[in-house]
Amino acid sequence: MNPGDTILKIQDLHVEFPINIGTVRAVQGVNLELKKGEVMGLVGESGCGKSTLGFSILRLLRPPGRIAGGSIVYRGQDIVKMGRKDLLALRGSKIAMIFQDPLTSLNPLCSIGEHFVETLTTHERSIGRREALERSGKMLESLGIACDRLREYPHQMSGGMRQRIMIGLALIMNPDLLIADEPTTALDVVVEAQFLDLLGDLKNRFNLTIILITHNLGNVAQLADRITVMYGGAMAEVAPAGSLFDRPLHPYTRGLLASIPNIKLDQPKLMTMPGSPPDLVNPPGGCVFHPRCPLSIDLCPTQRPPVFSLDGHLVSCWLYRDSS
Amino acid sequence: MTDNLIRVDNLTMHFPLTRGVLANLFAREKKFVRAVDGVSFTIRKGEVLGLVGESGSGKTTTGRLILKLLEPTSGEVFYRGRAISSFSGKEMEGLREKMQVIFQDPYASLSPRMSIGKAISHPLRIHGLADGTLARDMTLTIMEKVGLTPASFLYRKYPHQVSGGQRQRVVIARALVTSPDFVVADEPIAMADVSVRSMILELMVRLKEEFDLTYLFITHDLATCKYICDHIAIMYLGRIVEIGPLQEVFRNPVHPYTATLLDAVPVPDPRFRRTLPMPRGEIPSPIDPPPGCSFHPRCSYAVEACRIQDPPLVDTGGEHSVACPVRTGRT
Amino acid sequence: MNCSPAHGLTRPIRFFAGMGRKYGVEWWILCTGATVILAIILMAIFSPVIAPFDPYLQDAGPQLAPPGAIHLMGTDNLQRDVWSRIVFGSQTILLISVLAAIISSFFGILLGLISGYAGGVVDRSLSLVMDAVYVFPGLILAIALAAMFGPGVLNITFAVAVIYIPTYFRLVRGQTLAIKQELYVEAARAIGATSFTILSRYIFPNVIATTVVVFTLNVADAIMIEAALTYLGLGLPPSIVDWGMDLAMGKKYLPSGVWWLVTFPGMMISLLALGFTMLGEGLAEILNPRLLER
Amino acid sequence: MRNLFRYIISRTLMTIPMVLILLTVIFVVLRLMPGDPVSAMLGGHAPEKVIEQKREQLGLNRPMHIQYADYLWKICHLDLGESMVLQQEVTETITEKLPATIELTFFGMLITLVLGIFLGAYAADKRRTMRDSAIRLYGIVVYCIPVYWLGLMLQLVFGIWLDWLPIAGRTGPRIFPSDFERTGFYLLDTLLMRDWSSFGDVLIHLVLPAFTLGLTLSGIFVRLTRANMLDVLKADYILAAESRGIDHGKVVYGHALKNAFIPILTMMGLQVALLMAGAILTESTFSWPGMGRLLLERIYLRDYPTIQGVIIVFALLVAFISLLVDIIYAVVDPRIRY
Repeated sequence: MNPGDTILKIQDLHVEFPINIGTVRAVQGVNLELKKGEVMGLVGESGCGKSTLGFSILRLLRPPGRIAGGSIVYRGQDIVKMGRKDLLALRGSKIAMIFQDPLTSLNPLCSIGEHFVETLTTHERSIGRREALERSGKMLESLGIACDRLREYPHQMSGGMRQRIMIGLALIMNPDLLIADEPTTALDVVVEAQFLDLLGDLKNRFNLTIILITHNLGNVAQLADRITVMYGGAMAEVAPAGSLFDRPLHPYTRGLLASIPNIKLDQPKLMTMPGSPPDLVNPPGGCVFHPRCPLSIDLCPTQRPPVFSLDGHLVSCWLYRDSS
Repeated sequence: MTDNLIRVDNLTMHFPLTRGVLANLFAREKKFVRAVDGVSFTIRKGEVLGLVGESGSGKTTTGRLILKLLEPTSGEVFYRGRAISSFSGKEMEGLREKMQVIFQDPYASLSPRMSIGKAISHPLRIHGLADGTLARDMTLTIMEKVGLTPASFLYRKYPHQVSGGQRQRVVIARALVTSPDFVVADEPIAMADVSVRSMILELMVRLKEEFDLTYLFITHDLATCKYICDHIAIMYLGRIVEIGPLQEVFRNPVHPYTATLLDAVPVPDPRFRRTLPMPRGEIPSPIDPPPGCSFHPRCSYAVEACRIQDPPLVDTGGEHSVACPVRTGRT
Repeated sequence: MNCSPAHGLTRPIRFFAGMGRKYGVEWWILCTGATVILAIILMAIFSPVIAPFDPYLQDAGPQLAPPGAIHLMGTDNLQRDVWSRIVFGSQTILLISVLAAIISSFFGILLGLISGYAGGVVDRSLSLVMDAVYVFPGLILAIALAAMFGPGVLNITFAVAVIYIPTYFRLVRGQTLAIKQELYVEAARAIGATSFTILSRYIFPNVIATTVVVFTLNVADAIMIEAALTYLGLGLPPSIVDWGMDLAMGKKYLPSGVWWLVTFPGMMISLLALGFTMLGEGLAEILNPRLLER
Repeated sequence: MRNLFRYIISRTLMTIPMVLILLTVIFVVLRLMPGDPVSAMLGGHAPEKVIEQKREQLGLNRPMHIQYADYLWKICHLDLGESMVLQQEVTETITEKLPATIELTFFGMLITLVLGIFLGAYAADKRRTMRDSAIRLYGIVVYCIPVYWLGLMLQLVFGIWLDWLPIAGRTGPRIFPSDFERTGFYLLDTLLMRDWSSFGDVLIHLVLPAFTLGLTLSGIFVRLTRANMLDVLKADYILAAESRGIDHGKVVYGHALKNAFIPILTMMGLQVALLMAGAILTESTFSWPGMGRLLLERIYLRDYPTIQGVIIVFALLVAFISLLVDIIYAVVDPRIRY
């Protein structure tokens, strides 16, 4: 597969969580296309469905969550319809994932080595324990961790080191897609910067395609090639990184960008966005953002906006109905 | 120096390391967590000092020491020139009226079984400032001021029935209801959602003017400081490594750690992608901090002397002080 | 009132259905438990009305008659009506188990709050003693106490109450310690609240919710312990009607195939304990503060 | 390994104050509580002189602190005194009865653990389904069935109506334990002697009591395991393991159960009390010649030294088991060791 080919295509994905008082519509009709070798930033506030989207790619939704419709096609195979065996073979070996909190993502009762051995032997039946440990040791050393730490347990490691172990576990099978769910939220600023540097470096070394899920626009600006902004379970805007920050089209993206502090620029004052994120059990009709939108028109409360394509941006907003 | 509202002098907090009874019996020497290690600064009336550091730097402990929620191992806090330790019980009660706090997690800082109105008016009742309908009216007024509207509707609600942003407003209202003049804000926006953060920040700036407040603004996020702080102090392993006017420190960071921290802040703009590599490693444990300058194992400027000598905080002019003999040319 | 009767009826129905939707299965568990308890409480209150015979009457019918039309649950070796004894027996067990739970919760909560909040030497020594008693089999302690005190309603109540004090103590102490660390208690100190205010306005209301759950589960436990003691022949004089004693009596006739003497008293003990357990299980879920966030 | 060793030593030392407190509680309950053991022992209407004589004989008229010191001193020497009713050393009586109780509780616990942990883990994995609800209901109902009543009902059904299993004792009338008795654990003894007919007889006598005890206690373990498994299944490392392609069954019954086992183990230490209470009641129901039955018999006979001895042995057992649990805990959890 050449760089630039589509590796993952998500079409009209719907994810629901039925709970006692109703159904949480966590993801409502998201379309996404991922090209080989790119870093896609998936940003939004908590509860916007970005993590749910990430988890549904590997069908890791916690019950009672379920994929209610749509398809996720990875290299020609629809993951939504995939059998259990194929799915297990896919997880960790073709598509890998790292999580928000590296401390809780490692089993406290297993040594680091056991984590690696288990992963390796799951996907390669023929591999022996010694060979598995050898390969794990090499992986750790390439991440800047001494290989004798394989014998240690998660609680003996620092936060940054645990996150590097998580990434080592994710990359040990040489996957081509990495989903990173808020990988730096639990880390301090300096360690966060170290980790983002490492991720950029590994992307080149392992020829990775990355989905970087985060609420921190600063993180995606540092690493992403393209950025998807999500709001209330729906996709608001997709654009190349530079162009999104330069010329955001969706009113939500604009509001978001104007409300976050930027240390390098001289903004005299931050913008504020009125209201609070929508209730996804009873989402507002039409465009989910319309109750908070300063530019809302009469069409917004009634009809859900389709995706308009404009200067390389995909934007889901009625304001652009005539421009595309 | 009568315009100094708060002065902190050589404040130190060493927590004894708690272990099982038996472990303590066997241990040869007692170990301490050096959370705060000789911190000094002043905050003038009407000023905002930003206390910046990573987790484990001792910034939160410093805030608690100033509020006397913790008893310091040594050192002293002065309020309007008077040592807090010399306050009598009665005077301390009066001081609690004047010094307030806003914690990071608004959900955790409100009792789940106390209504919002009760929570906000509680300080009034505790200090005997108001009671009955007067307390209620004062509470409703402050609720309107912090944007908790409609106030009479929200008065009876419980913390879990309102949104995260509103909860932080409740905490702010409770802190301001006794008309204090000094507020410690401990990461007040860290838990909030991106779109709510700027709202809370703006509210805090507005209230500062309206109530003539002085803040100690504790944060790990340098970018936020820009919008609210006049001075900032950078903490590393329980010590202040650099302190000065915000613009001065931002434009001319002298201490290598400050420079690292400034560079590490992720900028929401791809035009400012970071190019310099970050120093390796993480903050060491505050139980056995490195000798000398605690940053030396990670510092690219470190010389032999850094391993031995505790670097003092030296004034480099313009109220800007730095604890790095190498970079200030005093080795 | 100008509400129509129909309106008055639909409101509770809507309330029940609404709670059912909100809390799911837990709500129905709670309702079942409450219904069972209510039924047995009514049985205890209206015993003289419900019971067809005097529970002590020795020639109510033939000896060891199986259940039939006149004697719903048969008769025992002394020709007494089993159903009537079941009805009157509910008074004894309810009185003893609820009273015991009230006594032990009072002392347990008080000591737990003091110990958890005060800390230091008081806390450490009190915890050591309470922990030791907690891990020691309560039944053995109750047997020893009941044997020492001799038979009597108050004696057995006290014997049962003593063994549950550590349960409340541990719970309340643990909760107090946890809540003491909560940010809202620190916030209360920052606004100048005194220790007493913190204990009464901030800690106690948050502790009591969990205690309610434990109380109902504890009553269920006390029911089984009370019946166990009387089953073993300890605690109550034979002049009192009691399910546990009836069970012990029935045990003697079991080898000859007399099943009704053991089945019915045992079933009632289980049912009553089940009622309180279900109530507790339901409450645990519904009072769970994690659910408040929704 | 050195850390583990150090932990075990220090934990063993921690048992001493616990045993001391337990012994003190027993002393207080038996000697300081209202009610005079001697007059209780003699039936309440013995002449003053006889009571006084008895008190002297038991050393009950000495000052309390001397009695207390004497009490502890004797326990240290494993001297539990002499029975008042039968001319026998209490220690001897107890050594005779203890294996029966241990045999019963061991198999009861085994049944409980297998049933409770498996059903609990399964229910947690299938949470919010009908199967989960059924298992939860089982847990609640079984918890509320008093062990003695379950014993009686099982006797009725399997012993009397179906006549499949014996309902009383450890052996049948034609078996003489003295033929094979060595350790007192009959199942082990018959196995060692390869006395298969006796082995079968001992086994069928064990079935009903062990199941009675095991079933009633399984309820609490179902609930415990389910609750802890639910917590563990929420943990990120479960999701992380699944994200690496590890089979769901292996994740649930390997990773999750191993972690859930730690709090279950702690609770198990605390549930020892329940186990022993259950054993006493089961022994009484099934005429099982163990410690519980001994205790009750001697209470009716008011054999004061034996009652005290039995309670002391139960206290020591409790302390020993909680020590054992904590040591297993340290072996399983690396976080304790360091």
